[in-house]
Amino acid sequence: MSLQATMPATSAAATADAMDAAWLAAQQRLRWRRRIMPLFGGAALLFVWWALVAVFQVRPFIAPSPEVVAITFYQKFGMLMQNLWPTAIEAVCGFLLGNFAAITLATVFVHRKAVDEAFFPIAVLINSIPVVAKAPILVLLMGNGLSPKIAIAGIIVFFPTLVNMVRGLEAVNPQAMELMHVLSATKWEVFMKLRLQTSLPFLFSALKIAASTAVVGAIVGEWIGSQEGIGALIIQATYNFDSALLYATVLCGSFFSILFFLTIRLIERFVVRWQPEGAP
Amino acid sequence: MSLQATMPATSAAATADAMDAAWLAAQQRLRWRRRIMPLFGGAALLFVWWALVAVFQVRPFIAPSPEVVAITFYQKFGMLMQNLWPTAIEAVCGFLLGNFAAITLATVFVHRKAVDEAFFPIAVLINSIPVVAKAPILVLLMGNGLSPKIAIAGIIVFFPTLVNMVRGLEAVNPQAMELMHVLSATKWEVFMKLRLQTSLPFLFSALKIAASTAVVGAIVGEWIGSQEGIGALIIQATYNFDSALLYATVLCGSFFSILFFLTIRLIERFVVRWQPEGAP
Amino acid sequence: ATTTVNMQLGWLGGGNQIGEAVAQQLGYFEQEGLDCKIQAGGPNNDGIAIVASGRYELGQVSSSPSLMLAASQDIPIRCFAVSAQQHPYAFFSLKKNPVRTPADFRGKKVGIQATGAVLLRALLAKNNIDQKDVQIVIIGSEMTPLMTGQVDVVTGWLTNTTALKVIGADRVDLKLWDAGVRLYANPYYATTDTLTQRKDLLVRFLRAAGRGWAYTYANRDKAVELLIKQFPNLVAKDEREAVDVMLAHCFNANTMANGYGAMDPAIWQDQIALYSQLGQFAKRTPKVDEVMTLDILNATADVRPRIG
Amino acid sequence: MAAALDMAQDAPPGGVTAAPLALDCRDVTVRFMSERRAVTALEGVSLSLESGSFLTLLGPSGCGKSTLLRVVADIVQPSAGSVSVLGRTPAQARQNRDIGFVFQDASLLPWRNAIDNVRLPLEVGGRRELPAGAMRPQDLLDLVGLSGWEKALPHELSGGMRQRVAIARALLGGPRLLLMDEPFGALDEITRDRLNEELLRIWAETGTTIIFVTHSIYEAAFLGQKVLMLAARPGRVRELVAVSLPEPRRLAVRESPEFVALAARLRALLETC
Amino acid sequence: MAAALDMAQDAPPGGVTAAPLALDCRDVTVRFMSERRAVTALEGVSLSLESGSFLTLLGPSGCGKSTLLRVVADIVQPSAGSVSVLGRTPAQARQNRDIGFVFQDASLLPWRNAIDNVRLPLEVGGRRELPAGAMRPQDLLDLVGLSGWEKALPHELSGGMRQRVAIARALLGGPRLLLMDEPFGALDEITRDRLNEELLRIWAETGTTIIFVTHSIYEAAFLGQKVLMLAARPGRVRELVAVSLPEPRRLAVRESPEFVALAARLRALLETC
Ligand SMILES: Nc1ncnc2c1ncn2[C@@H]1O[C@H](COP(=O)(O)OP(=O)(O)OP(=O)(O)O)[C@@H](O)[C@H]1O
Ligand SMILES: Nc1ncnc2c1ncn2[C@@H]1O[C@H](COP(=O)(O)OP(=O)(O)OP(=O)(O)O)[C@@H](O)[C@H]1O
Ligand SMILES: Cc1ncc(C[n+]2csc(CCO)c2C)c(N)n1
Ligand SMILES: [Mg+2]
Ligand SMILES: [Mg+2]
Repeated sequence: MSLQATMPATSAAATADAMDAAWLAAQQRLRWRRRIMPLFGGAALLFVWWALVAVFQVRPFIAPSPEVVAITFYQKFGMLMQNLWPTAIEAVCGFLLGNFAAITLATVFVHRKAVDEAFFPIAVLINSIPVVAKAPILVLLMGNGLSPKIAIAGIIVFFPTLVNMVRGLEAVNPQAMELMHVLSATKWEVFMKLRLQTSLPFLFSALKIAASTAVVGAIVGEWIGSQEGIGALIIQATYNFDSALLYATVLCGSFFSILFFLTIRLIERFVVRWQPEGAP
Repeated sequence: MSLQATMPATSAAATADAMDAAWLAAQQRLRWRRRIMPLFGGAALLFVWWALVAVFQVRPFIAPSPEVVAITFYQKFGMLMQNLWPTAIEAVCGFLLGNFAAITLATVFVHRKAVDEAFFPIAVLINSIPVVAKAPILVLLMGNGLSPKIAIAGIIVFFPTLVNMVRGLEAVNPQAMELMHVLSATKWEVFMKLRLQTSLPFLFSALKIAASTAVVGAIVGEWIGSQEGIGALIIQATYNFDSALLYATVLCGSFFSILFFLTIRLIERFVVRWQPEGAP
Repeated sequence: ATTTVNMQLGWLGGGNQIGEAVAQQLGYFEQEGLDCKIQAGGPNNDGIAIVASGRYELGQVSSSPSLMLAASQDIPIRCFAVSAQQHPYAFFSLKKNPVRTPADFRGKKVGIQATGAVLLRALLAKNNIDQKDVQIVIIGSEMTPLMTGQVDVVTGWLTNTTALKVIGADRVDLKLWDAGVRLYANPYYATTDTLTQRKDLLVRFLRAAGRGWAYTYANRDKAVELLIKQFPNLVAKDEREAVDVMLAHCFNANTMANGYGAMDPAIWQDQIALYSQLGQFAKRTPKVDEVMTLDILNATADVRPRIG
Repeated sequence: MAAALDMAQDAPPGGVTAAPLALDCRDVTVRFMSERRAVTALEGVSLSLESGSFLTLLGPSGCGKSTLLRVVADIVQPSAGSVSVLGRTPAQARQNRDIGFVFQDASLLPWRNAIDNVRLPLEVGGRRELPAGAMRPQDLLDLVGLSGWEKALPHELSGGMRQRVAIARALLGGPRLLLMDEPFGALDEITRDRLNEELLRIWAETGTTIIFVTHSIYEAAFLGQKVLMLAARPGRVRELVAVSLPEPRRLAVRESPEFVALAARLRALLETC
Repeated sequence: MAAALDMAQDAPPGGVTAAPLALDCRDVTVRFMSERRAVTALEGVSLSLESGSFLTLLGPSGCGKSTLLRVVADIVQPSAGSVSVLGRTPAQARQNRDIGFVFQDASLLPWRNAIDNVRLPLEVGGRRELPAGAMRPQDLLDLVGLSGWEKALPHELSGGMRQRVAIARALLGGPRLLLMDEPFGALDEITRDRLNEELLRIWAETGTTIIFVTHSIYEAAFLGQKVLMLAARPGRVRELVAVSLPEPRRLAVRESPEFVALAARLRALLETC
């Protein structure tokens, strides 16, 4: 709600300066709260986790206590990083390829409506097949190296970006389109000068989602055959009931995907400096 | 582009009726094209698949030809349906529970900003953990049977709905909020009369995505231990190298998730009859 | 110049491949003009299709039934050697409610993986136990349901020492093999094309692998060290325990007589008959020589280590 | 400090008025803070307004017209000064449903049809019954000329029709003070003229006090009994102009020399704000 | 059928004109079809306009004002009738950059700063060089009074400033026909008045022909040398009203009796459309 409560109408002697100071202090408090609350929430979660494990005497193979996970994280930090590396490469490459493909296809869709109409339902169908069911076919086609994992990360990323990018490329202001027509702009010029920038806020909203899903894709890709990487470590830890290592590994992957997300958001802040008109 | 080309300016004798008839015929053609193109695209895909298998003599354990899959689908229709049943139940229940939880939490988030600030980052963190890594923990907690699969479908569905629902509940027109304030409406009344309806278009856009992901969740849930269901059948067919059955099973799951999606869209058409102002 | 030979696994590489890892590290493969690359599989990829499609030269799966099922679907691969003479697959129960003999299964709740259920049914059939007397629960590959009391029996590999520590000292084992169901573990296979046209490659591979396993048998601490070097994610202490169990399954009287990797067509025939009887072959029952070949074993008969 | 203005000239000097003033602001100051920047939206605004009158607020963009209206409606709290609405605090007046508010965009709920939108005030803020003699939603729709459109959804109505619904909604329950914030700003001139005439008719029929914000000189002059001109940065009272056009007014009055002169005077005044 | 109107009264009778007409429409009809419903937006509109004149288009909402402008700019194809712009087809005129267009919302590209928005026409439709004597983007920004705002992004400008940028953009390359579709419709009255005066100054300085759509009677009367009144359903010419106010005009002209009379006449006319 946009009610801007400032100060109650106390005495007319309250100077503007005093009001402003009070307001600034309140703002400062809010800003701090916004920074501290997530930490507080995290701490609460950790405490509940710890308390559950301690009170119910949960045995370590069911759920390790947070301190055990932290110790494991510290002790196996080198190994975790060594396994994060390939996963990160797969995720980032898959992210780049999948999004590039989606952006390209969206461009085609926007310019050739018939292609859109013919292939969009197929894209929906293929998207509704679980990745892990598609994965073995990719291994057949690409062998066992990084490529099938990159492909899986790319595929998982592809569809949401396609949908958003088509929406974004079509979200151009109709009057701007007429302006371009009056200026006798070619389709290519309309694309480069108008559609592309219009789509950016839509695109970034997809990219921010894609950042985490690409990591999930890379991990799932590793399950179909990899000796190293977060995914391989998860399988191994699961199979060996090394729950402390399992939790530490999973957290390591999560931290990376959050970092990836934040990076994309930072890039967005640099690239999209104007105020979009009714973007997502 | 909104250029409305009607007819070239030929002779002034062209009556309005003739123009309209031509236009109507063109519209009719467009409508038909929109209906037929997906079939055409599907046919093209089938043909490419068939041709690849035939020309390169792809052996059936790598990829079966479409007609073999079709025959299998027909012959094993009873078995497929029998296995679709539990998966469908899990998916629908998970869909209902996950979305219900997400909507409830979104309601809390909107009314208690501090809770939002504390727990939203945690929700992001948990969401970035791949389902398949969370699945074994759920089985531990819930044992076998339908419940862990429902839980997985619910969890996979939960996060996107939460995000969209929070956005939707906050997308209220600020002037409508001021109106409610002038009318001395309580928070509950604002929620029931204003926020809920405002959020519906956002909610449905999440529900339509959730429809397919719930099915994927149920299938993944079945992988970690189930006798029947699409997921179990996928494992069985994979283990037995029965690629025709595998493809038929995967397609069966896909068809169901598309059907689920279409159902939600139909419900949306009935529920959201007004014109949203700048919804997704 | 060395030839790369890719060995596709059905699971992650680890202690099951300690012989190959040692052979690679000590240069045994190199001495055969080979560079052995171990390609991992995983939960959704047993690798057979990859080898059958010709991408990789040979493969190894966890258990022999995979190869029989593949053969029944006309996938042109043959087993040419087996690493473990006895399958280390076993049923684990707790002392307070033990399963020591097949008869003890009556009235028990058994947690087993979807693809392993057939093995339990085979066991019950072999021992004339009515299936109705046993409750089968499909679970993932984990042992916690035993610990939480959800089931009375779980399954797993005796070699998986890390996981077995969870059960603790109260563990009671019943090996599948000892209950009358005789399967091989870690069988090597290749396509019929490779077997005929690149027989020499497989011969050299098996020769080097055999030397690796022989070295492992004799120098277990050092072998585990080399294994960790190749697979740094593994835990040395657990692998050191596991290697003893593994070697006990890889070397017995049969290898003493016929050398590492030896296998018996009669045992294969038993397995095929058992699976056929249980209706596992949807398409057709394969013949023994559609599942395995002794060619490579015969060609390496005199160089494979005879330990037991 | 702006001059204190008193419109309630007829009130007896002892301060004992028969009916309370519709509005009495004393030295109202409103400051907004946003991202380390402070804005003084209103400074020392004093104003009193007798019941049943029609006041228009005119001023350059950002001079605090909306803010003043929102202070009266208890949407914004003044940083200093006091406001009394019908002898009560704004919050009491709001809770007592003495205030009706019409926004620039009609702010109809898009999922409710016309009559349900008019009915909204009965459904929130504690379910209220209409007083015995009060106009019912249907009567109000008739009043604003929308008989027959009861079941239409907002997106099926034109902009002018939507504003009529908003006015009907604001009139429900017979508010004693109607606040209108550029209600016709988004409409084309012809529709706007028509609604202006109609608003005067409604005002005459209902007898409510109306405060009407606009940035059209013609609208301000045509509608108001008085025009309050605000100056910007900070928002303060510039002048209160009395309008001496005959009542009831028809659109044709705009062509009268008095009207043209008034518009010219307001324009000149506005240029100094 | 509407009456054919001829504004080029000075042309010699033989049809051999020194300069071609800025615009010559003959019997233009435009029909739109949407979802099985046909709309006749314009029917038999004939109109000719001599170079250098200023025509305002007035009429009720939906009478086809925008459609007529869009036909001239080659955005919409007429269903029947012929249009010639400066002696050419609209498409040729468009490709020759004879036409400038200003939309109701400024339609600036939000990611380009002011001067880059003005520069846009040089970057599309085949990279064009400005003719030797033509005004450069900076000159045009100076012309519309935006010196110093070159680097500002659209969201940092006020609505009025955005429209100035749009006008500068439309003037780039010196178009011989400037089409403006309610360019000041979304602005508040004071800003609008200021821009109206400024537009007349720019018109005088550049000598372009201008067709200006509005639904404000005051704006139409103040700006135009002639006011073309369209009637709705179907859109057709109602009347062409000559404006005999003195030039150059200042805002004060609005208080003159001639202006008031003209406005009254237009209002009366409009009520019959
Ligand atoms: N909620 C708010 N937060 C911060 N500043 C505000 C807020 N509301 C208004 N302002 C500022 O207060 C000043 C007055 O705003 P207000 O909306 O009252 O002006 P106005 O006269 O209604 O203008 P307009 O004619 O454009 O509607 C402006 O400078 C505005 O930026
Ligand atoms: N692209 C289009 N498709 C279908 N109908 C259209 C289209 N553009 C305009 N119309 C219809 O043509 C008629 C004239 O529209 P136009 O926009 O030219 O009117 P206008 O005089 O500019 O109205 P306004 O004053 O509201 O801008 C209207 O009935 C409108 O609904
Ligand atoms: C049903 C089933 N469960 C587990 C595995 C995985 N697996 C088989 S052998 C092996 C090595 C153990 O030391 C592992 C992990 C499988 N393939 N099939
Ligand atoms: Mg305002
Ligand atoms: Mg228009």
